[in-house]
Amino acid sequence: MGRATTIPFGPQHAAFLEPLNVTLTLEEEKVVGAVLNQGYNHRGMEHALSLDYRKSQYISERVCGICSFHHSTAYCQGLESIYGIDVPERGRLIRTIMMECQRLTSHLLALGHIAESVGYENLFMQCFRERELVMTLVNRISGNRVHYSMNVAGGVKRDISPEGLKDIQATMSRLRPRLRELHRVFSRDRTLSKRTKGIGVLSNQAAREWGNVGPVSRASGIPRDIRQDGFAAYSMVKFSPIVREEGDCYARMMVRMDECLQSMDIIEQCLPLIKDGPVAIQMKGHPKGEAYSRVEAPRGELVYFIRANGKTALERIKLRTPALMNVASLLAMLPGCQLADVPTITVSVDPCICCTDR
Amino acid sequence: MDLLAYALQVLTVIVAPLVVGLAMGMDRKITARMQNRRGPPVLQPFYDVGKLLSKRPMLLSELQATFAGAALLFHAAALALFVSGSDLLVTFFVSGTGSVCLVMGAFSARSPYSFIGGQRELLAILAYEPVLFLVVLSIGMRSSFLVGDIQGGLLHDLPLVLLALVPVLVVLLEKSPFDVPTAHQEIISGPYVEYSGPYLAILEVARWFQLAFVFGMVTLFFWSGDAVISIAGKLALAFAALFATIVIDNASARLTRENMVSFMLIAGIGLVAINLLVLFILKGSI
Amino acid sequence: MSMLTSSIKNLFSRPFTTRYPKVPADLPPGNRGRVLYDMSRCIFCRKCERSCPTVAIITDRDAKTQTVIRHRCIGCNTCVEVCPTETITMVQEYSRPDTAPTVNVFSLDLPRHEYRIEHLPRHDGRKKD
Amino acid sequence: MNEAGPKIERNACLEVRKRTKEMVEAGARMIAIVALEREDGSIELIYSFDRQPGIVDFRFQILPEWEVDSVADIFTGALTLEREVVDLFGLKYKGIPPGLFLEAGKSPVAPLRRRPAPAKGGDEDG
Repeated sequence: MGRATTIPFGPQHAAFLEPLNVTLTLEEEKVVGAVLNQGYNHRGMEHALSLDYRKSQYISERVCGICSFHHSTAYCQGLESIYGIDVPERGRLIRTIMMECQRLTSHLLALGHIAESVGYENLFMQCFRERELVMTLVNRISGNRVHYSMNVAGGVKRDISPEGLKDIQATMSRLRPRLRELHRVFSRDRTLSKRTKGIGVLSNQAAREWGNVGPVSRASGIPRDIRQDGFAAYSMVKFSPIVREEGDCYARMMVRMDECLQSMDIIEQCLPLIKDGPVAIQMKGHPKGEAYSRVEAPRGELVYFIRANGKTALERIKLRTPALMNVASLLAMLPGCQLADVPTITVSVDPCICCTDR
Repeated sequence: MDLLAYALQVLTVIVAPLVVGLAMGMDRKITARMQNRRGPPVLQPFYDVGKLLSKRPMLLSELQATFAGAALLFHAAALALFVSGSDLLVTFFVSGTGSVCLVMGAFSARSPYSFIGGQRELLAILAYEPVLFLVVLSIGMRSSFLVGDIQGGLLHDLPLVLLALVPVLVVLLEKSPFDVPTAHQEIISGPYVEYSGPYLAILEVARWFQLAFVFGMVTLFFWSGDAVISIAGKLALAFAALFATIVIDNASARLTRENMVSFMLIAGIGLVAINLLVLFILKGSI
Repeated sequence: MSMLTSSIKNLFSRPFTTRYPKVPADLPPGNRGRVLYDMSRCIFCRKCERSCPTVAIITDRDAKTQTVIRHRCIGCNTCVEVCPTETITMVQEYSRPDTAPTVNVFSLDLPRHEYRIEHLPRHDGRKKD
Repeated sequence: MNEAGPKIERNACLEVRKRTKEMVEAGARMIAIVALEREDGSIELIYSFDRQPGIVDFRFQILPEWEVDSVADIFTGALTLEREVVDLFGLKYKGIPPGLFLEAGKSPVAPLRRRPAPAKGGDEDG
């Protein structure tokens, strides 16, 4: 023994939803080296987005299916700050509600995926069952389950009716006990915590060095949440970032679980704030200038850099997706772990390869 | 031996794996219902095997086919020996050889996943075979090693031994927490990964034979003079064991190799030992 | 083992899933399924063609047809919004799955909301330069 | 920043290490390296840092053949960002190999750079 074997983990692997390749060097079943290969899903989104600024909000949703609304919000916010306009309050609140709904679906997907990666099929199914409540809710509100196509530069193009607001409230009250039950299972289940506690530890120092964002960094004790900057309507609601210190898979899982409950709180805080008024304002002329736009996507800070030069085509649009930073930090977590823990660790950073590769 | 009894035995060897296949379908249905899903039809395992058989055969090495066939033969032989009422020990070893054939088949393909799967399968054999062996020994010592001579009283005397068979079934049915050798999220079904088409179907049928043997051991624990009550009780006992594994599967995550080996050896051997000890104290003999 | 109670509870409750292809999916009103043209109203202004983010609409002024490349349409509702004569409507139901890229050709000789299905060879329906 | 952008300067490539070090020591987190091609064919690089409460950036302009200093040893996460620039713009970073998204030798070189335009209006089809 002691002879190292190399095994390809992916790009087609049962643990991954999307093509990512980790070439592992194993000694017996201990991982001694890891190399990341990505780019199986590279579609040249940055080029596609820069073709026509009026159509790009729809295309930016297609960067990634599970944080589509965050992508289009980031894009529209960028254009709005180039134009120098403020979105009406109702529009901002609707955006916030939709973003939190999407955070719920995304986090429940990630949680289910973690459960699946340790072979806990039942818990996986329960996560997806509760997720379906939110999915059908957003389907009723926006007209689609995944790509809402609600954002336009200047606001949102689809208003929420009073019945819709009641529907949201009703769904949240239905969802809350179910998520509490899930929270209980995730935090208490002994076999699950045996597989996640102390696995894939990312220290605070390492998280800072690798520039991790989102739940991964918050699980390593970095209290940074872009929502605190108060984009959209986040300045109108009260919340504090959820931080844990352990930095292992369990912490990342629980940060997501707690954020689900927090998302529901934020949605319920938003609902009474919604007042009658316009949801969008029209913008005139082609954009000229440049802007950074940041939103807190489910996976972390999503940065759009837009530079426009007064033409239909944007000069440059740059996406820095959260998964790009988080997936890279796998290299810090994988060496030294067991082969059995590789799926759990890779999945616990929530690798959205569509985002990573763009 | 008269002809009728002989025909009955042949029929049992053919029907038993089919019953196991049906049980697998029920397993999938019950699992689905526990997860609040509808699940596939009960006959799905047969559809699967039929589909696999209709596919184009592909192999990495000729040896794979040999070992797949050998696994099927050994498991079938074990079941035949069991049904014909011969020595339980011999049956046990023949069945064990079948399991080793699966490992050899995994090792004969040059694939890292298959190799790791083979290693893990060996480890699993190391974990569950001692427990199974002790169960065989305690049945033999309590009653008789010849299957044909075993009569009632086992359930009454050896309840913990029966309980020790449940984790063994968890491993054999490839259910969490001990589906380590075939963990598809980790090593993509381990020893089976390089098999496809008809050869995978052969391995699946071999597994049914193996499970028929192990479930057969479970059914030994119930015996009654009346044939109808006897068969009904045996089936009920086997179903109870299956249901227990399904419940365990749906309430736990997969554990690691080390957990599997230590749990199987400590809990399995411990349960058998406690049972025998109590029996010895109460009755003065095993 | 925390899932023990909920597993048993699920076992005796009705399944959450449906028999989807047999039972139609539960689509809420306002679901964006696919676009349909009412050609009697169309004035061939090409607004929908120009506004489409995925270049899924081809307007032919001479043949008086509107062609929707189904697999490109993302159902974003933009064409419905820009249409000056309310020619285009969005209906709840999705288009049927197909094994080859299809286009739906709406023309004046067909009744309202009816279309002709034509198959495209792969990689077609894209503008050549 | 003014419209014309910074001057094309050879020294800027070297200064980036110093500036990054300052930023990282001040507790900032690098969030992106934006590369963009200007009309005259030079490349503008924007290193942006999250230094609360806002974004601070550092920009310079270089010619595409120049080699840029890598900052991956100062801020590990920059490695991915630099490889992305190498891939998509074909820039050269000191000691950073290509091949994060694209396969060396098989994929198009520098897909986000303007191609030497065959005819006008050829941008539509990418």
